[in-house]
Amino acid sequence: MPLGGVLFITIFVIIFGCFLLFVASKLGKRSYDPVKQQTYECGIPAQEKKDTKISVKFYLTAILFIVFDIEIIFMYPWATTFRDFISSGQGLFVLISMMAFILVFIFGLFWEVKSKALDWE
Amino acid sequence: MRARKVAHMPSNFILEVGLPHYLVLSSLLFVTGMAGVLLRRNAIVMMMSIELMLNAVNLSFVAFSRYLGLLEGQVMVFFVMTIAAAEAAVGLALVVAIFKRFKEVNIRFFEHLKG
Amino acid sequence: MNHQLLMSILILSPFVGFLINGFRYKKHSANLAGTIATAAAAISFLSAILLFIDLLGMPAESRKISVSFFDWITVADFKVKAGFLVDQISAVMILIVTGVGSLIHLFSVGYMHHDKGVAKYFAYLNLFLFNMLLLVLGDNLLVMFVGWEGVGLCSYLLIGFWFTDKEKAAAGMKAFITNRIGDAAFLLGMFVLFLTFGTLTFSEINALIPQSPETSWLGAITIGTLFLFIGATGKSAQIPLYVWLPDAMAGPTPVSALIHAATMVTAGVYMIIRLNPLFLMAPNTLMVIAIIGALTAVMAASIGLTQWDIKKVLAYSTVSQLGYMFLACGVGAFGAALFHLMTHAFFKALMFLGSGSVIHAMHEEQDIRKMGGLKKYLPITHFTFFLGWVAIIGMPPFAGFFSKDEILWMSFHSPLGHVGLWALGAIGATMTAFYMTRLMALTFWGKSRVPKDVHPHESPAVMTIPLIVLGILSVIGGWIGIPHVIGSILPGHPENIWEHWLSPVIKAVPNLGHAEASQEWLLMGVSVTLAAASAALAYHFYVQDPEKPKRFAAAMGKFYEVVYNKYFVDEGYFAWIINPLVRTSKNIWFYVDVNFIDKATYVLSDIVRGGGQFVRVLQNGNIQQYALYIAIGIVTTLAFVLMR
Amino acid sequence: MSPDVFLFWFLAILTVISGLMVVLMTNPVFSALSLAMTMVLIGALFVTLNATFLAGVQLIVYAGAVMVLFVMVLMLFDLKNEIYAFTRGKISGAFKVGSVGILAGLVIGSIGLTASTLLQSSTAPLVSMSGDTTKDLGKILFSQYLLGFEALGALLLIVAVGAVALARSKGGTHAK
Amino acid sequence: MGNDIFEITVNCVKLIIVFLLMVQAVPVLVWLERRGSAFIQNRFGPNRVGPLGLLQLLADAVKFLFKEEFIPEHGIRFLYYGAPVMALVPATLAFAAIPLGYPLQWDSYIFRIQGFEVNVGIVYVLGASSLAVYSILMAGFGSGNKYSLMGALRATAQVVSYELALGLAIVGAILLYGTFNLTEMVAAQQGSLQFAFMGHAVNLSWLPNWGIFYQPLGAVIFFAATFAESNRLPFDLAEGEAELVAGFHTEYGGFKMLLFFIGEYGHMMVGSALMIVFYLGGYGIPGVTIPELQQWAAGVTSSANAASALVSLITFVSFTVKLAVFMWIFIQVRWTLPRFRYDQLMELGWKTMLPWALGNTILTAIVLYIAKA
Repeated sequence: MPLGGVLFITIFVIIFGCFLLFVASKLGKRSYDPVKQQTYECGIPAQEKKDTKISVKFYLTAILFIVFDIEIIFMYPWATTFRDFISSGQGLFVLISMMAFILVFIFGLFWEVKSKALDWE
Repeated sequence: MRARKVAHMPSNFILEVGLPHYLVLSSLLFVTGMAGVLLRRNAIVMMMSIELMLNAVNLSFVAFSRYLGLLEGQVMVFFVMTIAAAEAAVGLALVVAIFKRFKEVNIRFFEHLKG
Repeated sequence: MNHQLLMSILILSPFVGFLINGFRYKKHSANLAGTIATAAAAISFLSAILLFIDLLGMPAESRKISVSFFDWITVADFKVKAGFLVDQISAVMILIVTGVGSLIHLFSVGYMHHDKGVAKYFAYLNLFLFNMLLLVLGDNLLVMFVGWEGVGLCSYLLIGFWFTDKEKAAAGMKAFITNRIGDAAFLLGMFVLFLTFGTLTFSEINALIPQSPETSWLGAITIGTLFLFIGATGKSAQIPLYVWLPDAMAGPTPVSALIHAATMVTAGVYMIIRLNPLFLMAPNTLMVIAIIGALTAVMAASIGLTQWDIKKVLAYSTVSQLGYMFLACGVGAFGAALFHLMTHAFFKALMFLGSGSVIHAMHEEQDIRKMGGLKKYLPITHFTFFLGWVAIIGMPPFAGFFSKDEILWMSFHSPLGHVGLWALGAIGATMTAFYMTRLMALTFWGKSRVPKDVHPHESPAVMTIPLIVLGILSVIGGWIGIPHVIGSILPGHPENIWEHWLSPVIKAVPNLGHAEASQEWLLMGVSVTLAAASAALAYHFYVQDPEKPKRFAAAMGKFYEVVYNKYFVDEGYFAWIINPLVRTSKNIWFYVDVNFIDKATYVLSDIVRGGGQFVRVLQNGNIQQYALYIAIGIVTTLAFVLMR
Repeated sequence: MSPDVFLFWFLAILTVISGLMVVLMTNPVFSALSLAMTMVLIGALFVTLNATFLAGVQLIVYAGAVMVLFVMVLMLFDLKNEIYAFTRGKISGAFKVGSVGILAGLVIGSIGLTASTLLQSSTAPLVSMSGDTTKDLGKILFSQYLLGFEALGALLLIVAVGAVALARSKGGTHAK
Repeated sequence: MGNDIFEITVNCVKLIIVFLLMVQAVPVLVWLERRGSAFIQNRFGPNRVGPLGLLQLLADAVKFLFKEEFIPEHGIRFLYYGAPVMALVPATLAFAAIPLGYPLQWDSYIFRIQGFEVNVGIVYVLGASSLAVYSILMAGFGSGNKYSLMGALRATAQVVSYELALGLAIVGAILLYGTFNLTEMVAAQQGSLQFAFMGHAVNLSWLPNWGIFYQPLGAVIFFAATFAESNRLPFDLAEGEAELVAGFHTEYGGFKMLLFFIGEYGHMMVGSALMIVFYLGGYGIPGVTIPELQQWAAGVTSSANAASALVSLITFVSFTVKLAVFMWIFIQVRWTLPRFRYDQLMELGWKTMLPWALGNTILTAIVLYIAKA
């Protein structure tokens, strides 16, 4: 099982990155100029962040992503086993049941398109 | 590497990892999540705690599935994941709606919804 | 193809059509909606034919295709399967239902062309077909009951299809409520049968039927069958529950043709035929059925004599013909009943569609006083209507002759029959000939009384094709049941295919005596002569001397009034049943409910509210408090379980 | 200590710590990130239990989708440190902490009590599910649990429709 | 136990090497990108430092190391520093699971030319790369700058949208191979194009048995989605200079910026590698099967171990060549195509690629059923 490997490389990469950042910060010049610390705002004094309006569309996209992502994930076990089902003679049944599922998927997608949930002005 | 001493009774709680270990871990995560639900005031954090509880349950499902040799546990986890995701989506949609109204996600603001 | 698949296609195809049209109910395209619906019906018809062919291929004694899809209800000993059965009886029925149904769907494409809710209309029509197939194919009473209720629902929806018109909506309600009375009786009948036999499946009931007839009036079978018959009177518009059918003509005309002439209203007859071994064991019930059938036949026919609305005439004619079917059932001639059911489906659907064509041509005018002389405007409609006319008045060799004559002969000849029943039947047939000729004459013949601003025109091909097909069927439909007496003198001695076909599933009338050929000829001659004479009289009255009927009506005086007002049955129901019922229930509501029960509950509610004052603190909308209660509950439960 | 056992303890301790961080962090963004980490670690624990496919799904669905949604929402609202992160009532707080503690004690106690019977049957897996459980999972999902699967499809459709309708309610498309 | 320690050591060293392979490729690619873009735009590009300007990389690295360190005043320290480090992890994890060459057999010990073998490879790789958005979100939120935040949200929405098309495009490939395992997929693509369709055996010996011939649509969708996943042009909306300054790394500079770069190039490499594994035969060489190669290698050297090593080396080179071709395509596309508008981007993802990928899935399933049943 590669779990140990995964953990090892993760930790290694994190340490590697932190090390590089540490070295860079030690080697880099430091100067404390309050203007330099300011948030970037095209050269003018920074505006209050509260005034930024962020569209709920991002959030909608994320919700739809979750839903469709899960539907796609459901297709994965089907996709691996579909050949086995075909050879055991249940192919048509599984195909049809999956098509019914995909139909629901398509219906959802269609609805979202039609309700303009996917439109960015 | 995988040669494990097969013994009926564990000689050592630390060296023999089995089902009870996973169950204890799962229950610890569960009560952590429960504490979050009971104690946090931020609605989103509460929902996250609920996700944590669901995950804890998933863990015990998988552990049972492994140690009882039944795949049903894994199927159940699959379903739980889906439902948890659905719950998160709808719950957060509610939170967004509330936030739009009150500009707050404190759970006490949900009291305005009582009849 | 295997039977399960065929059966699924047969049943589900209209349902799919319903779903498709139902989801696009806002669309206005009659062509598309109609094509979908007609295709669904036609597919269904095709699979019905395939099933029928399969059935033909089987040996005569074991012709039976039974398909069970799943266990529907399983409660202890009570098991009901979603099972469907095609045997000789239901095969005929599915062919009628889907065949005539397809034609009427096709007709509707033309008829409903300008209607806004056309997709909805076709959706209902398909739903009706689906439910009718459930009713016909169900292999047990419960599945049949589902279909029974379903067709009732569709009938209600379609009668009230133009529900913005208050009267039409009221007609729908009337049909529904009247049917409910019958349905309640049907349910009671089902209970009784279940108590008696412990099953609702037809084959099992048939296996458990006792050998000898039940003579008592209080026997379980007699009571059960009586209840079922009351259910049938509701659905099939017999005395006393026939009042809804004439009003049901408020629906679109193709609906009247399909539901209120050809198929749904025959459900009661079909149910009795389906359970014929059981009914044969209850001679008392049969007697009731026969009497009610004969009375209905005469009474409805007499009302039909006086009506001016083209569809009302046909409606009363339908009630009357249904009466004949019940008469046939009552005298034990179930085969003849089914035969008449079939031929009636052909010619009555034809006449309704023809009247639809006329109404269409006359721009929604239904009063025959404003018609006349339509022959030259509507040649095809007139010709096909003519075929229907000769069929219904029983002229040989058209379809109606064979079936009606068979019924009349059996009502005389069968040991369960009586000469009085025959006489009633013959009177009814004479009246039928009269009012149908009257209808024919006032609508198509004679001088035109069409208002100036109406310009009648022949209907498009989609409407005339069904008429032609049904016209052909009305001519030849009877030839499969030629009685022996006639068959013996015809070249080639055609057999009575009908009797032969049904013989394995329909029990013969017990103790049937030997038929005297001369007697049979005589009766046949009498009824045909009476019908012909009466038709000729009507022709004289309404074509040659149009003033005579008025004088005649004036001469009849009060009697004409009574008949014209349908014997005041509706008014009587209101005066004696409905209004007292409403008054009583109002009183009960006021004295018992308001003054006693409500006050008693207020006391309770005050107690509860007082207690609630303490508890309401708990429900403060704080979700975390709620979560805490849940947590405490879990902890307590778990602790209890562990400490136990 | 064999590598497997070491891995379990390593993951378990990390999981508990990050789980606690979800609840204890006062900045909800950090809570969310800790929860994401918890989910990843639980995915890793799934691997130790030989449910590799589920581990992947856990990564994709929970860590990759659900938690992204949470983090996005938190950032959308721009929530920073909370002054009152926890509920205040003293008595109810005591009740809450108490019930949580008692529940933990009861559950772990009951596991401990039954540990001997559990262990007898379960230290080593009864049926060796080494090899590929993924295909078996697919097979069982598409035969025995097909109805549930289709129902979930319908559920997801409803969620897609409902959540979008909810989030877009009250006209405005912009949250401040 | 000694065996265990040996194995653990070997694997750890191997993983580090795979990681460093990926990291060291980045400067080369940066150089290639700069030279290539100059070439496309009829300029010279960096050509002073060293031969062909190759030492420019070293100079850059040194410059980055000595950059000044600062945090924006509203920034959150942990997130601000954590984001670049996090950027490395998903790409590395995903890249480590990809088989880069034919396994080497040294006596009885099998050494995989691959970070680690995962039996649910695809799911693992997708899962790992789905973690990449955290880095973006952390950077966007941690900078305390509205442009960063907007850029991060945009990037997230984009990555997430295209992840759907990506995941769905793969379903066709999974259907085709019936497995999640990347090594098995590569093995299924050896030899010449041959398959059975409704009982007829089809054999096209002049084409390799690559997935792209079975899944052309899937391959196109997958490749396009890869661009969006790695935030490359024409999908680099997150850093649209005119609208959002520089996207989520507006406030970053120096080595932190470099780490983001490594992550981005790592994603490109993972995407290209997956493309190769799914659709272009993995480490296989068109026209030559692995057994043929082994036979040839056995003829060249006497030792079985050396022959095996030779085979592995050749297959590794084959993989690297394919990877290089794809990287060049990435660079070429970046410097030749214009950028999408954001609404166009989302529309392309949701309304075009997702339905097409769905259609591909349905078509594949039906064709597979017809071919097999």
